[in-house]
Amino acid sequence: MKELSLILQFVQQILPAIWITLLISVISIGIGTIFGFLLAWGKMSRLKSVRWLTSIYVSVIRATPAIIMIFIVYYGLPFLFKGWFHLNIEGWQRMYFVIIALTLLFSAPVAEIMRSAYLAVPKGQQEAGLLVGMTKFQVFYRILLPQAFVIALPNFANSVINLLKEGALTFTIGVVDMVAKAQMIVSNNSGGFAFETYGALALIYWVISLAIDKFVSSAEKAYRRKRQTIDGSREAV
Amino acid sequence: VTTVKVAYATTNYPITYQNSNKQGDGYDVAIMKAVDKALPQYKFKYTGTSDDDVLIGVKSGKYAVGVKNIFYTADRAKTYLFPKNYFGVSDSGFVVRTKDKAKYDSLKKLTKNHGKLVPIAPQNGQYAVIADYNKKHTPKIKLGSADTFVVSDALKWVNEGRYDAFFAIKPMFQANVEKKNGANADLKGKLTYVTLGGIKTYPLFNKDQKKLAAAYDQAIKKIIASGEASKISKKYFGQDNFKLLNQKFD
Amino acid sequence: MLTISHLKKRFGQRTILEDIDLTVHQGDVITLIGPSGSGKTTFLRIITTLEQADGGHIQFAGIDKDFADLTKRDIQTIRRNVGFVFQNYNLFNNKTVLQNVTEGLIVAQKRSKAAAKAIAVSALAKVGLADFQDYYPSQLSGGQAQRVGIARAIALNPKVIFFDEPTSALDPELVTDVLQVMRQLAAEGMTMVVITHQMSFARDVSNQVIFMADGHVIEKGQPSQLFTTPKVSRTKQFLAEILATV
Amino acid sequence: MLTISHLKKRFGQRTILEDIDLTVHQGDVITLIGPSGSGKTTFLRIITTLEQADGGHIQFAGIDKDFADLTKRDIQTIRRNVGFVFQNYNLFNNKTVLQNVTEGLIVAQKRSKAAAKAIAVSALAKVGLADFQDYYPSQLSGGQAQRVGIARAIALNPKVIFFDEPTSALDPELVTDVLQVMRQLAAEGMTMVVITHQMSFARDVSNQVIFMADGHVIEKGQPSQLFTTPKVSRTKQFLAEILATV
Amino acid sequence: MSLDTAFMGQVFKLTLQGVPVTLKIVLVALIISLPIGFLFALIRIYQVKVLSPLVRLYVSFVRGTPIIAQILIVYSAFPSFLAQFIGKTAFNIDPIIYAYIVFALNSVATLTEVFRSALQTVDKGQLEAGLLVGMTPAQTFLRVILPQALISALPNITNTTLYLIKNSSLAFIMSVKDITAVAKTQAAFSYNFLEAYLVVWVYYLVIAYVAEFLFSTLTHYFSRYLVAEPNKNWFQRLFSFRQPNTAVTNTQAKRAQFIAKEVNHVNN
Ligand SMILES: Nc1ncnc2c1ncn2[C@@H]1O[C@H](COP(=O)(O)OP(=O)(O)OP(=O)(O)O)[C@@H](O)[C@H]1O
Ligand SMILES: Nc1ncnc2c1ncn2[C@@H]1O[C@H](COP(=O)(O)OP(=O)(O)OP(=O)(O)O)[C@@H](O)[C@H]1O
Ligand SMILES: [Mg+2]
Ligand SMILES: [Mg+2]
Repeated sequence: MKELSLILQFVQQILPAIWITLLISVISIGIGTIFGFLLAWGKMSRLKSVRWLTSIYVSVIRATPAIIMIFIVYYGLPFLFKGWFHLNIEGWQRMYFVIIALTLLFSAPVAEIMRSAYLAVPKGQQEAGLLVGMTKFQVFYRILLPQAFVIALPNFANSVINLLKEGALTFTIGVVDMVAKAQMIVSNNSGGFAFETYGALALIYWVISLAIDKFVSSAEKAYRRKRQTIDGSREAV
Repeated sequence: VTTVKVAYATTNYPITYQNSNKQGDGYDVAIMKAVDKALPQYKFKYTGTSDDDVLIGVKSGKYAVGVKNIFYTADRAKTYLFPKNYFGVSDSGFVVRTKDKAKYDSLKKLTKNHGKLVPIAPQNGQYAVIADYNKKHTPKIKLGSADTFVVSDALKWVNEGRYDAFFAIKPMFQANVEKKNGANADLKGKLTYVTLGGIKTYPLFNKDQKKLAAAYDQAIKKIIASGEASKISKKYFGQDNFKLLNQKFD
Repeated sequence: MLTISHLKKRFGQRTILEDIDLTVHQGDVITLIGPSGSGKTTFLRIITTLEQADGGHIQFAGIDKDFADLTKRDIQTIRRNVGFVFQNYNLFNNKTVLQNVTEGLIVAQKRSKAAAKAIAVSALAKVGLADFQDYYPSQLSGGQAQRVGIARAIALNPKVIFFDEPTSALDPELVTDVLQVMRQLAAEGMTMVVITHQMSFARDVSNQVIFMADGHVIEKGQPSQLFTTPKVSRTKQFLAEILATV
Repeated sequence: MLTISHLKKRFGQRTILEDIDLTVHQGDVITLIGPSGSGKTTFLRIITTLEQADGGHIQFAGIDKDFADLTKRDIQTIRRNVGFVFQNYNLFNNKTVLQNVTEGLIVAQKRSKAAAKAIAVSALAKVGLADFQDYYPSQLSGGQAQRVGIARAIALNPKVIFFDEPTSALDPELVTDVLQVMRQLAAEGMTMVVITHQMSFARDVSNQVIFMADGHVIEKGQPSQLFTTPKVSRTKQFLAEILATV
Repeated sequence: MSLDTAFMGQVFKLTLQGVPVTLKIVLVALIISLPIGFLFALIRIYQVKVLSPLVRLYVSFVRGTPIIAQILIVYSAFPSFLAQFIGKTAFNIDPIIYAYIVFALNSVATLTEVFRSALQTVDKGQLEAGLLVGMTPAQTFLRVILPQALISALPNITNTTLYLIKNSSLAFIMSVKDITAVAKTQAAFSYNFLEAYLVVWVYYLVIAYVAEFLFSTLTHYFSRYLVAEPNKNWFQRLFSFRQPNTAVTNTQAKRAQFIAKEVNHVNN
């Protein structure tokens, strides 16, 4: 009982940091998705050099631990900017660096997820689109993308949940998201109540991931309703 | 006035941490603030961050100074600029079972009685202390390492006998075990803290900050001599750690 | 209206089409027959720019060029002037029946939504599916799906519609409906090029039958002539085989 | 040898099969015809345990029970005594032609590899594919794939083989080969139950034709009788429709 | 800022001893979690009573909570709990065992989802054909379904493995000395963390590349029936970058065609 009230108390303390977690995640996911999309495109390019470059990029990024990525971005990027653009970005808020690092990390697995989903859409869909006179882009945007989206969804959710949990990266350069907040609470209690604090953290994350699960499964269900037969309407046919 | 970036680790309560106003706080930070006051030509700006970032940031020059309960080692002095003068003392000791206190109340006895020491995070100062002891003494202490972990677990482990001694600092023990609402108040009486001695702590300067370090050296001398440092120590540690320096560390 | 000459196509080392010619006049209904693998599908796919030719000339919709010289703009022009009905329908899975038909009208032909809908509704009515506007492709039977495919093609009002075995994926019972729609289209004067194995359709509806084998046009002629008195023995043999399996 | 009685099947609210009986004797070749959706496939799937019945009785391979009472063991027994040739082949995609045939022999019938191979080779020879042992299904034409499906079934030496529209996914040219193999099997005395739309096969090969519609057996009889003088008007209508689409 | 290259060289050598530990954690976790993940996926797909909701709960919990919280349960709390029954021997268990458990638990959750989606790409007809040549369902799954599901599962298994490789550094919390642990310990004396991390990065890049290579080889092996493309030898494959696999697209299109047909079939 005492533990439970402690956990609730910690939930209250951690919860305000959820905005940082969400802000960082939403922006990284947004940009990372676009970026991953371009990468997937590059990996299927007709140009060997483009394929080669994107493949290397994806391989390297996928193998890079979060903590190394954040250091590369946080220390390497200002260096590059100074050298190339004579721009001092050292004064940027640390949040920007976190977002850049997470975006890069997110883009690589997502590129693979999108590529495989795209390949799973039957080719005839594109041909049919072209022959009603749509341009390639129109076909892609209006016909292929919505279908690939649903195929990619479960794996995409996997990556999103992983990203949400990359708090270690965020905290490494001192941006206080929920994970960092939890660590600081533990520290400020001289290391005490760790179980309860991390329990509270786990609880919050669990709720978030349940929400994501819910979204995914209802999106899948909605799509299945389109793709497969509705029992009622079968009679009508 | 030159602005100086000071990095502090946010998870080293009560030495460096972030208080409820989201401001840097703790013994090391308070001392640096006193130093700042004594140096009108400088203005310190504090940045709270992780242990890793304090170290890498100071090395790269992103931060001029870093504080996080840092002990001196010769290897570190190659990479960083240690000032001549220390700015604090850490009350380091073992948490042991009260009934086994006699068996493990010093480094020597721990080795003699084959006591098991809770693994220490290598980035913590204590790790180097033991490693240093092992260099100079035989038999050696079995030194296990593990990433920063949770104190209250370590206390439980010692109580259960999973380990015999936990190398820690006194305020931690007080907050968790001796305080009324402490996380491990149930272990009060079962566990005891024995002070091994005081270890000097330093701020860490970037190699290029010789001038700043020199100015610091001047200021800190006065702060310690005037007793201000002792006062700060009492505030954060509940005792004057500087007195421990008279005691031999073993 | 559409003239293809000296068309050539290779896949890797293999020559799939060798020097094929085709002339289609306004109102023609031409059927392409021939054994599996003879290159019929490839032929239609090249004309409709889904596949690239390795040689040959096209004259269509104001274009008069070698295939090799077609610009992006030409390709777009061709695509906007043809209709295609696929063997396996290829309806847009994520769109309703109505959306399948309006999609090209709105997106490619830039019609207003209301205008597109009006055209689509009348095209769907023509194929007997006025009541199925809000169904998704997966909820349709094969025959219905194929009729939507046809509605989608005719709604665009193309100069010519190509059909690639429009009934071969259908159960025999459903074939009738689709053929019925095609007959009606022909009667209305739509220009059509049809790959089919339904000899009855070729015989009754088309004004020219082309028999292909191994990448060559072996024989062409009016159905009455070609079916009853084929000149080439290869044609004779093929027709005998087809009729034997009924 | 196989007797089914009072078979009933519902999907949700809809009754798909209502009180169906079937008797198969050793050496029978029975064809099932009927419009799409009449329940033919479901019928075969229930007999072969791929689908559960909602009522009825089966007598086969020493089993004499209501469907509801079949144990796991019974189900395994039935499966080991039937062969099934699927409309869309369902060859094991990840196995070669030879492995497709030996798989059941080795894994289910516990034969030695050598024995299994010998049986498989002779089965493949029978369907004219002796030279294709090391091909993967994706490298076969439809007709070849279906003949592998047949070889897989006959290699197991089942009491009866069921065919579900074995030729309807094939191009007309390829149909001949498969029908040829089936004719030969029939001639050798294999017991077969065949769903088909190839009236010629039903007419020439089978000794009984069953016409199903809406989950009922409407009419059954010898082909000579049923095709020429059907008693029920529903049958007449169906046959007329089928013949019209040739 | 200059890098201490001498230190890097030294750490590089010392860190080598962490490589087998990292590999052990990754391999053991995979070996345990692959079959269990497969089994769990089947339970979900066939909606096995009681078990299916349990698996679902398990997946959402493990996938949704930070690993550190799981470590806290498995490593900190569990042995103490165990000690109440078997005494102090509970504390002598090699901590790497706990690492195996934590990472296996985690991978099971992800792989359940991976297999679940992959299994759904295999045509149901394959199962039916297997049953009707007399194989049991288990035999059919193992010999026919799994090899086919692996083709679409492997890219995602690769993703999972790469996460696993990277996350295995958390084992240091449990005092297991993997690559990261050794490097960090070295850095602790001189505070050369940046150099240490760079060395660690190189190791991870190499390990990840080997993993990617192995998995892509497996993918090629399992998809050999899809394409009649000339076989590349291992050397050619090592240095080639995967091309857009149009062959797969074609078969998938074909399969979709079949499925579409089947769906329509049912509809009629
Ligand atoms: N993308 C491709 N790559 C390589 N070869 C191909 C490709 N597409 C078709 N072919 C080959 O080209 C030949 C002609 O194929 P096509 O599909 O045009 O024949 P078809 O006359 O339409 O046959 P069917 O009646 O079976 O549809 C075949 O031998 C086929 O194997
Ligand atoms: N799994 C299922 N769930 C619901 N309804 C089904 C299912 N399978 C088949 N049906 C329905 O059962 C009826 C009979 O289907 P079945 O496939 O047995 O017909 P059929 O005679 O084989 O038709 P066809 O000639 O098209 O193959 C159809 O109306 C179909 O919609
Ligand atoms: Mg074709
Ligand atoms: Mg059927």
